[in-house]
Amino acid sequence: MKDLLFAYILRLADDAAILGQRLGEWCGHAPTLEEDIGLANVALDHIGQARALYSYAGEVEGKGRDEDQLCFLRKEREFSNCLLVEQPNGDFAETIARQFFFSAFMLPFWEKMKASKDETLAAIAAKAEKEAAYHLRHSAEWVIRLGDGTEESRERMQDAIELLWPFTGELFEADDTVKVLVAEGVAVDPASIRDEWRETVGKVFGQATLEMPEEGWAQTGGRSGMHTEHFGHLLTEMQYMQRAYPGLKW
Amino acid sequence: MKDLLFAYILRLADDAAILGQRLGEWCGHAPTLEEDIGLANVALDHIGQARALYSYAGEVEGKGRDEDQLCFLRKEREFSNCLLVEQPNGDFAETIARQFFFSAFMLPFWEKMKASKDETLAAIAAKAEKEAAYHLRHSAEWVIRLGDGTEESRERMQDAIELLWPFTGELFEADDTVKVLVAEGVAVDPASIRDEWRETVGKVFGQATLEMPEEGWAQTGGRSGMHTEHFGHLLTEMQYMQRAYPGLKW
Amino acid sequence: AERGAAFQARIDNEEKIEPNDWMPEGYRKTLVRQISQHAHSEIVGMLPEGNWITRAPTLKRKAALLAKVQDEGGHGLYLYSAAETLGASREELNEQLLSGKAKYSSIFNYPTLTWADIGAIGWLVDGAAIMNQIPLCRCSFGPYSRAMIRICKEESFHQRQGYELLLTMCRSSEEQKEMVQDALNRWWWPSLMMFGPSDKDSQHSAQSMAWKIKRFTNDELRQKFVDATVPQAHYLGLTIPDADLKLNEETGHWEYGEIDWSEFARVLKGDGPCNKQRMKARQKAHEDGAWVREAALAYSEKKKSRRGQQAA
Amino acid sequence: AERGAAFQARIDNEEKIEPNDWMPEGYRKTLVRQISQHAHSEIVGMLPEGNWITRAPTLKRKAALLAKVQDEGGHGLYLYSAAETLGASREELNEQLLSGKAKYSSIFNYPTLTWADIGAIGWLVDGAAIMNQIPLCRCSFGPYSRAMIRICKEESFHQRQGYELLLTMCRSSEEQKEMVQDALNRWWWPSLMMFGPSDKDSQHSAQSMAWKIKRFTNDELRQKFVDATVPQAHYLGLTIPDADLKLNEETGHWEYGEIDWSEFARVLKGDGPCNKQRMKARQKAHEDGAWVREAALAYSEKKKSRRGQQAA
Repeated sequence: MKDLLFAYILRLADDAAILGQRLGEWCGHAPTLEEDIGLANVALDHIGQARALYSYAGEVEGKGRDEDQLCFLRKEREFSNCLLVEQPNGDFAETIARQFFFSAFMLPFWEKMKASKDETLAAIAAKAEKEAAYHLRHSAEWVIRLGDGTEESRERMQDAIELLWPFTGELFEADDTVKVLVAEGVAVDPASIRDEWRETVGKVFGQATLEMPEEGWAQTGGRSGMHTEHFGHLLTEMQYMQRAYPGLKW
Repeated sequence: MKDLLFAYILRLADDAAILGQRLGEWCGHAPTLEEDIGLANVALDHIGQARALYSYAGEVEGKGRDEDQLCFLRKEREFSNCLLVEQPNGDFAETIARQFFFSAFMLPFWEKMKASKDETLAAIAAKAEKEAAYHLRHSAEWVIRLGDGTEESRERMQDAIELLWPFTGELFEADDTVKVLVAEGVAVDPASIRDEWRETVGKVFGQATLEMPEEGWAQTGGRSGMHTEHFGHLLTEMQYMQRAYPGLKW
Repeated sequence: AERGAAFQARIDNEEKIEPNDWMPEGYRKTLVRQISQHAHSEIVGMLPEGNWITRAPTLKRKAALLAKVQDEGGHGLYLYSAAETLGASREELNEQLLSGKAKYSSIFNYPTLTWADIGAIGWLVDGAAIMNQIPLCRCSFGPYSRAMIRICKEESFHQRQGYELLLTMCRSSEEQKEMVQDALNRWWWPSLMMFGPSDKDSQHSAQSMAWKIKRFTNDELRQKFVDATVPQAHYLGLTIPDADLKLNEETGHWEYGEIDWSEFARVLKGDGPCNKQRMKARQKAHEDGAWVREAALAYSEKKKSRRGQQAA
Repeated sequence: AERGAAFQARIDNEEKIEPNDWMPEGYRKTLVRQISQHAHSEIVGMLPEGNWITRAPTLKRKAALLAKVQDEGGHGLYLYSAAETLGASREELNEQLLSGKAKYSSIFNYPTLTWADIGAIGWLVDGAAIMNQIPLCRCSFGPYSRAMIRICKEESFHQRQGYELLLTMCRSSEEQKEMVQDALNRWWWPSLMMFGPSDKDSQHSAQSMAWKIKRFTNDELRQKFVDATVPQAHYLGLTIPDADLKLNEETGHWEYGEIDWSEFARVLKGDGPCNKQRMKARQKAHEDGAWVREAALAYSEKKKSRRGQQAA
């Protein structure tokens, strides 16, 4: 049971850390100064969530691993983030699509998580919910602006959606870890979010005059450490310092 | 004296290793299949040179460090490659300009090095000279093709030249390490190559209808480990495996 | 019909067909499709391996990997040349690849996640390729047969190199051995799929056999591969991820479990882990390189016209 | 001339000048130049620090660095707003930056080579900036003065954070302490140059002092910085890379060696280690983002016209 809880928290932590890492790459290179600030802000929220979650995961594991050991000293195949968050930034439309798909899931997710029997998770959820609401609003506004903007922006936004769509199915997967913890009242059943997610996405795409992709094959594997090739390169940057200078204080 | 020789060989090794690393990034992404093969081939030559040079440097140092320890386990500030070779690939024109400037130096360099009193360096030079001749021919042909090709290619080639020009001066620097070893008949005096280099570059630019940039401030620092910001990112990739899995055989 | 019979007689007589010889349109088409698929596979196959060039753990391995990927590019070149002798231009074939019309080996739609995957590709993927290709060295079409002889020699070097890489890892540490086992787990079944559908579902086999483009059926080749590979896995101390695998003492063959053909069909259709990524990478290389190819063309035309002027 | 005298009287009386008040053209120009240079410095200053966000060694430091860089973007925004009150639009100012016409602080043309540089920037660069900026909190132009009050508060937080980062490193290991010393060696002199040319060579000082845009001379501020910083370096156990540095027991000031003004002039002119790279990064962000800004504009115009139609 403790193992399952550890694995579950780690997934949430990895999702947050990896998305935060990706967003951090934008710094100083965004299309406007406001977005430089905005994306850094979203990145910061995710890093903050990752810290709380990794710390709690370390506590649950009980082997003395802290947030940094869990983030910087695990190997590629041990990371259990979903594939969506590790996808490259691409152009601004891809970054926005990735964020929108993810936050449209995470807002209802954290809302439900507030009722978790696990008090720490419930407390993390209460804070994360507010952040997710902002992330969703921010990204949805951009989806609409780009979708209903110029011909070029519409095409880029639609391309980004098609590119990332196959990675959205994984958000709703529930393996045994999730099922057991849902039954215990600890975890959120992702299936219970599907309708709301589709409604949010559908509504925003409607306003944005974008087309909803057809349901198709969903990419999967992140939860069991089978990532895309992009992920290993992200790790080389993220983990370099802790790998090159093991065991030091910073 | 041994220290100076060690430092000197290491510079040559770092130049070769880092340029090889950069060229390796092209693999599968070149403009033509022939260039995918061609750039891999140039990369391979440089990695081969780096291996011979690091191994010899390790011998000279006498502390039991092998080629991989020298390449994968030194820190950023310990690398003494020139700044030119660490510059990003950019577009194909930048890669070609970087190679052309470097090989136009290295061909006469290795020619002269064949007469070094250090027999190992002389032997490495004999092999490297042939490789450098090919690298120079290959890159010079592209400089001409792109310079005298389309309007777009000419502009890109000229931009690449302007961008990288400030990094060429460093090739001709001679600090005390070099001066002492030149006096000993071990090292090549880079000043003795300057005229030939300028002639080669001038001739090729002439054929390519490209303009020679004005002499100006030359960037420097690589030989004392003061790199450009690009370099640290290159290291995270290059060294990740040895950092993450220390002390293993591969 | 007479020409057709004469053609078949030559084939039956193990004569080589050369580009200028008459050949049935179906023979030509089959060969162009097969050769170009093979060429495309070499090209796309550079990507999963290329993914590790910048991260190779030692300089020796980096050099070997660069050389290998370079060889694959070379194989692509020979094969496009062989296809060109049949009237299919490289531009045309490349266009078919980039538009998604032409296929390439589905194995390259799987990602390389750890360094052990580089060894696994050499051992399993090149190993399977060789099984497919050795009979092609005796293919009835001369240029293809000659290209395959050269390619097979290099592939077999790559295969031994890949195996040696894995052996080094397995003997170095338990952690590395686990990486190798993990790679085997992920690459085993896709490698078996490389031989194509089971004989009962294979479309092109009979005619190809008659034309001696093919000399063994998919299942025969797959069995050869399994028989060769299982003992190699055991020597590494690894477990083949197939609970049904067992040696049939009578036949001497290793019997293997059911292949997941739905996965095969899905990845072939475009829904593998990396199909989109591979296509995107090739398309990007093509687009980013357009100005370079245009410049090279413009330059060579300028040069020609200058020569013309001098001659005049 | 009468208005000029009245204006100067208000300044002498320490009144704040507000955007709608009359002001001499030179006052306006000087302020626009200074405020926009300051804004540009914040924006370009995001790059050397941003260079380490993806490699921060701990999550806590990554968060702090993200927050800091975000603050800098925010400072850029306040300052552009202050400049806008003087009639200089952001587009115009940005155009001047990208074309190389407008300057930004030369310190950002030096590279961040190790993680210690992040601490050094906080400690030295923000430290020097604060010395320059605290007097600006009392600047005669209201919007600038108010922006500076807010900015100084945040900068001083960043400065303490940078110092604490270095302290942690110096106390953690000898190797890290060496990294810190190395960072100090590289950042010390460029930090001293941040205060601008020596008083005897400074062009704008006298008039700016009269207008109370400036309240201390470059050399006065530089001395304050040195006096504050040297003991901090000693507390870290570091050596200031200046053989001539010594405490004048009489004045209580730390006397420092000759600044290499030729380096200052060279970097200002464009030949610093990163000038081209910084400009290229900003230009690329601007070009890559053009379609996004166009889309946002197109959308907001569509929205307006739709609203107009509904109203009609």
